[in-house]
Amino acid sequence: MENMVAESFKYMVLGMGIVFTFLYIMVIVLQYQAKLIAKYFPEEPDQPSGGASTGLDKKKVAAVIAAIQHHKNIGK
Amino acid sequence: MENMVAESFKYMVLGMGIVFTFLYIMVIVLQYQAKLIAKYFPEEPDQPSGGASTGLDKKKVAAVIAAIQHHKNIGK
Amino acid sequence: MENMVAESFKYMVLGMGIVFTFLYIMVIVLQYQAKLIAKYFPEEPDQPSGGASTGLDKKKVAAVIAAIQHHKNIGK
Amino acid sequence: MKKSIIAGLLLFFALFAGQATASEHAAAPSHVSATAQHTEEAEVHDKSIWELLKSFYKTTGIYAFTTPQDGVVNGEGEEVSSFHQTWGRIIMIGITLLLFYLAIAKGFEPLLLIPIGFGGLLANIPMANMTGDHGFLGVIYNAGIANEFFPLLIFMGVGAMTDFGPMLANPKTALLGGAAQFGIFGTLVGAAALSQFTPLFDFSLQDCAAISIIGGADGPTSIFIATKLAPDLLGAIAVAAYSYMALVPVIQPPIMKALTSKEERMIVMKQQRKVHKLEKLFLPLIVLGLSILLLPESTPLIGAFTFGNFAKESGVVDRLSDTMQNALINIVTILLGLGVGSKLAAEKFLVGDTLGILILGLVAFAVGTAAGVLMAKLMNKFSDEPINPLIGAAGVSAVPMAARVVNKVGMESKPGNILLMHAMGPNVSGVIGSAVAAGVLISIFN
Amino acid sequence: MKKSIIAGLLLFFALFAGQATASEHAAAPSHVSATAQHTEEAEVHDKSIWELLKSFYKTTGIYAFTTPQDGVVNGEGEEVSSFHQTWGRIIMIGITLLLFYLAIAKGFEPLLLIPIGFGGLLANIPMANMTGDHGFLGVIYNAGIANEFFPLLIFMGVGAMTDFGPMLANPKTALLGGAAQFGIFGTLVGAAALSQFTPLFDFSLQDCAAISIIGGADGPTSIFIATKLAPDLLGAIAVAAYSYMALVPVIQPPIMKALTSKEERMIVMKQQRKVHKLEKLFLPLIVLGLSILLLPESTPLIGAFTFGNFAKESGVVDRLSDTMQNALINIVTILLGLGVGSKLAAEKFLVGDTLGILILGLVAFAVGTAAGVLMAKLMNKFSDEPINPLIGAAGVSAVPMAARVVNKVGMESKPGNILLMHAMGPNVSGVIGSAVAAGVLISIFN
Amino acid sequence: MKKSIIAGLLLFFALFAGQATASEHAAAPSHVSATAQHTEEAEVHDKSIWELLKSFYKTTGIYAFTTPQDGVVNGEGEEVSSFHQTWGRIIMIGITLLLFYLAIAKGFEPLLLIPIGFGGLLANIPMANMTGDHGFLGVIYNAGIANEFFPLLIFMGVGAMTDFGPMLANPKTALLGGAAQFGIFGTLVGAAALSQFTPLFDFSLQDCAAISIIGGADGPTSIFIATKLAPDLLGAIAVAAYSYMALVPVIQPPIMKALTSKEERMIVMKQQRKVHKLEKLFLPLIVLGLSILLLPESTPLIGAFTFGNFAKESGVVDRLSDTMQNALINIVTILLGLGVGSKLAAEKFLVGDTLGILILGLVAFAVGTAAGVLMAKLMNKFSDEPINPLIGAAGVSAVPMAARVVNKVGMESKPGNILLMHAMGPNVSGVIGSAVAAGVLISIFN
Ligand code: NA
Ligand code: NA
Ligand code: NA
Repeated sequence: MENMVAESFKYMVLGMGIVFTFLYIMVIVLQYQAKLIAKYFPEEPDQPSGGASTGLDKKKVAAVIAAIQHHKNIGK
Repeated sequence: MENMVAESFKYMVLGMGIVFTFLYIMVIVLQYQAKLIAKYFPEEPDQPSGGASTGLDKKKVAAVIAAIQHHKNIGK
Repeated sequence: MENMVAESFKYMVLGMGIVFTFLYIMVIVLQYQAKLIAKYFPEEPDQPSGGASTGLDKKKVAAVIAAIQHHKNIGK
Repeated sequence: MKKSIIAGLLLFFALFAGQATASEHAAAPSHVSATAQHTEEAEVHDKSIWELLKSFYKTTGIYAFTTPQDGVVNGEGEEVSSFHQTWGRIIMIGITLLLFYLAIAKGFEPLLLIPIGFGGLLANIPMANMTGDHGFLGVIYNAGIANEFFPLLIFMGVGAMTDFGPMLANPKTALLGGAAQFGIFGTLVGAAALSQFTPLFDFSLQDCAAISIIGGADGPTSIFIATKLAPDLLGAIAVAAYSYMALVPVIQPPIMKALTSKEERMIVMKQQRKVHKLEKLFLPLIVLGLSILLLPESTPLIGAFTFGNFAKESGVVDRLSDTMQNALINIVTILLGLGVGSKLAAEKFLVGDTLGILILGLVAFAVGTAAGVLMAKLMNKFSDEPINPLIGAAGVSAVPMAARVVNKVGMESKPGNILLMHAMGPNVSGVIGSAVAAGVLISIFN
Repeated sequence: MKKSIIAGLLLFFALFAGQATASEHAAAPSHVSATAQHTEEAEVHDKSIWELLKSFYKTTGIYAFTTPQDGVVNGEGEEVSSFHQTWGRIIMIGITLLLFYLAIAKGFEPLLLIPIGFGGLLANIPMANMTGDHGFLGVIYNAGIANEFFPLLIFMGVGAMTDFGPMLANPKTALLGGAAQFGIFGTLVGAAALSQFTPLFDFSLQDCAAISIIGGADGPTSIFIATKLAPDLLGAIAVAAYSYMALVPVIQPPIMKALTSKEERMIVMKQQRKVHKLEKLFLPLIVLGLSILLLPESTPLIGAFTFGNFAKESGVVDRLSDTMQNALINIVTILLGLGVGSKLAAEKFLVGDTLGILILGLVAFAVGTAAGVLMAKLMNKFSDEPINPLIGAAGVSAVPMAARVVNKVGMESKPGNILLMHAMGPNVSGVIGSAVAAGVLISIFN
Repeated sequence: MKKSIIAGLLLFFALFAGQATASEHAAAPSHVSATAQHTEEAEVHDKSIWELLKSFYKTTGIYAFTTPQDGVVNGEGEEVSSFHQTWGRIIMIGITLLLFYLAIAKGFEPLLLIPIGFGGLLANIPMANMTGDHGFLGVIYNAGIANEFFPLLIFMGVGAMTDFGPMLANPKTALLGGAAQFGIFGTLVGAAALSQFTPLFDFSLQDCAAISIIGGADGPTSIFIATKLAPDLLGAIAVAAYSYMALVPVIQPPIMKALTSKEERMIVMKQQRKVHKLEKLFLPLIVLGLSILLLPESTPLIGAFTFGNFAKESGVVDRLSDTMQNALINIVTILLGLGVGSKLAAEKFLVGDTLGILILGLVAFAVGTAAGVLMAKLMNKFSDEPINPLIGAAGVSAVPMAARVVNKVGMESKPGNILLMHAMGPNVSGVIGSAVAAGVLISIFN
């Protein structure tokens, strides 16, 4: 019981150390990766965000456009 | 065995009594609630029915309309 | 151990025999069924293929057309 | 063409048969003989391909249907009689085909009758043992039906699909959903009397209770109660409940017309008031609160139902409410149907009790309809506002079919008299009513 | 109208009461007396319908709330005190209603607070025993929470919904998602100290760890860790975690403003570069690879999360990714919420520890926010490119609420300074950060 | 910038390291040392932060990959060799990355190879023990694969997606789906022979059967049979089955061209007749009926498949059929893939048998293709209507890839000769054919 604070303190040091080490290595790797990819795959840059559901939206839009075309053809 | 009918009869009385008591109290509470709500929240009356899936329909219609707009803009 | 090949060979004969028997009877039944149905239910012939998701598509198209109509009416 | 194929097949068989006969040690493709073979491993016998075919024949369904064996057990380890192995299974397969016909050609509650029917078809396949603990249907049954979980999930989805607006617009019509529960309790007494005093039936009181819940005209409630009180009767009760719910347009109109005059059927009801969305929001909490105070035993059913309804009416968790109404309820419906169908195995279904259940269920349904109509007539006598007695018939629940039938019968007497929304009040209160009745039965018998 | 209904009901009761009194052997509609009745089968007593009503009264919730009994046990067989049977349950029901109010009227994380709240409501119903092994909530808890499965499925769905683009555009802001985890570890020390040196709390080190994870501002991670390290505290930890995540717009702004000058809050950040889709594709594999190399104990959480993200970014399994983001996560959210709610039973929640958890959780949240802001200030000092310190607050995760709050506070100081995308970097890295922190805690305590 | 961050991190560590050294009693963050610490509670030792780091190092994956330990066991309690702890896991992780590459860049059956690959990645993480009974993958495996439930649900969904129209339009092409099953049975003989007479393989007859089913080119059937007959080979069999199904455009064309002349490949087939919807409705019942009569052991697979197809063709349960084809099959695909992936753990996959399985699977696939083509040539000789022998290759199933390949190869010989619909007949009958073959194997070996 008497060592709870000391123990928890060590865990804090250890924990924050690991979290930072993890993220820091990740940052280094990601920066390096970005350079490599920019060098070897210069084409097809993507928008920085919002790529989540565009696949679906594109499909929907395509379906709608097709339907509209269909509708127009019927209408003629 | 001989008392099955008697027992079931009691259960019937009890059961119908509870069902009616339940629904009767519910009716009283609902009528009272309606008055209270009409008094303190007079705004936003809702249609008595059909509210089930309008959210979805609205979204769909909105998507379709947006797609149509998009299509028209492309068409220009 | 020594009889594995012999056993497996028998299983092969048996297996291919059953598979063919199964499919052959199926073919006979299906051909007979086709004749019966053509005789007693001559109406409503269906397309030979692609019936998988037309229900959905029809619904979608209907929804879209409805939405377009709605949109047009609003637009007026 | 055909002849040449047959010739080819025969050639194929003959070819291999010759070779196979030459091989020294042949295998027998069945459990039993496979075991036997291991013990006789030392022996060398010359089994031709024809013997192989003969031993294969013993593993076919044709053999099983025509040659009943002693000691055949079902998924629960109970012995299956000769009749149930042969004609019993054939009759049951015929019954499931009939269910398909009714579901597809007649539109009888197909969402449940097709999975239940198919489950029943699978349950009657000899040797496949699909209702066993490791079988397709057995896994489903143990995962969600034995513990009464699936019916609650269905009820949650039904709650999320139910609009209590019409009931809130005219709360006192909710009492009609109570009167119709006389179908349950009246039948309970009748079934007990017939079991006690006649040789027709021989049900225990608990069985009677499970059967009479069919009068509640509510599928998940019936399955929930049957699983709890009389699991062996589950198949017949579920089939009866859904069949009679599907038969509402056939069963109810004659009763409704017999108990009302043409003048009564022509009564026009006042247009419904608008309902505030807060009333809808509080309703599930009020219903649950009442069931907590009066009948905690009913809260599994009412809790699941009101959770679905509350999620819908809260308006802030639409994605959950949509999932309850679609993906979740559909998945559970498929599984529930297959699992319930496992109780259509011949040895469970083709017993004397089943006929009794079908008869009593029909009586329960009819009595509930009549009680609803009579109560509506009574209420009309004492009410300031006119009440068309037909709407009482919707109190059995069977949402929304019963309300549609009321509307149709009303229109027959007076074209243009739209009773649909007025009937939806008793209709949805009937769901609450039968859940309360189920709570009473659980509190008594469980 | 009303009077006539009351008259009718009384008539109905009186009618049957008379007849019932005449019957010889009456039944008692409750478990206890049903047993008694069997033993006294021989006796003949004249029980009137009023006695039947009286014995029914003992099965009502009203009776249970007002008349605590000895020996009442909960779903886990632990005895429930008189207080917890009566006022305890009533208070808890009040708390669940408060959660509904917050979810609906205030928009507090309704997707989880409504299922959790409803689960809590059901868990506090007397006699229904829904948290037992065969109860509605107990079945759910055992199926997916006791084995920590549901939080992982949620995390998988969250992974499929997360776009790491903003973090990839400016990777070094990911460090802010690390600093904010000081909320976890700082609170761990604080909680240990207060438990050791003051009579305020009396938590074990393991409890402290489970509580401090609230500072990670990540719901599924909190539930995962609580289930593993301190299942009895699960209810309070889950409620605290989601409540504080919902309270981000209230808790964070004062801390953010107190720690930054107006000039700092006005800093405009450079527009983000475009991110190649291959960077997004490799990211989940890099994150998982690092966690395999450094901290295998974190891989259940990070594995599920990166699986979802990888499925999304692969672009070839859209139907699976869509299902993870919709049907699957919705179904699991409903079940997880109900199951977690089962830990809101009065005897679990209304204990001294809960207040401590709520206080420590709040502290953890605030400390995490502060640590993030301070780290951002430090980075801004040493960085070549300007970093607005506000974005540090988004490091706690609470995606995307915290990033939105950053944006709002930034706009207050300098209208038009859109920080949203800049804050999303720390925000999503905060999810990784707290999963890593969780891995450390598991590796220490499990 | 970078330097300053490194400086900051060092400062942070140094700061705490100093303070931590001062504290009296240090903790060891690992299971083993945590236990040790309890027993030595009395001792007071001065462990610096560096020692803490050192003991943390022993919990990292780096340590586990480089320092194999004795007595490490997998989820099933079997000891894992040094090789499988180190290079084995690394090789397997490389293989899963290869699967991702094939799935994403080459489009190889991504819907299953991505979940299977990710499951395999997770299964090879040291210390996380995800394949254990309480691990993420272990929970999934036990819930739905060990009991063979998930493959049946997939098969149900596949049934709901299958259109038998092309087969009904020209039923006799269904025989081609039978001929292709020679891939299964021929390989069974070959594998038995090689196991018996050569030192290359050493499979039992049961293993041979489980492996040869790869020739059926049907994923769920392969998983179902492998789980039943040889669960230890499940990982390799599933990977082989899906990989070869994905490789159809590579494996089949050379075989097809080698066995046919250009004239044969140019044969134009008669346009298909229209199929009545009742034919489609009855088809699943006919197929199930035949399998009940001839081979009840095949009815779990064929029952699930025909249930899905019947639900679709009934036209009255579209919401169930849509759910089978979408939400349900997607959810089960995710879980099935992860669960099967758990068998890609190094100690299960990197064994001599795997290479044998991959080789035999490829042979089975090729033999099935050849048998289908040869049978089609034979049928063309005897048939009144011309049959293009290429369509025989589609008899292996691998729906609809094999039919597309047939179409492509046909177009190469004669542009405009569209064989797609003609090939769909053998293609879907190949699914039935391999399910029947599976039933035979179950009836023999189970
Ligand atoms: Na009812
Ligand atoms: Na976090
Ligand atoms: Na096949």
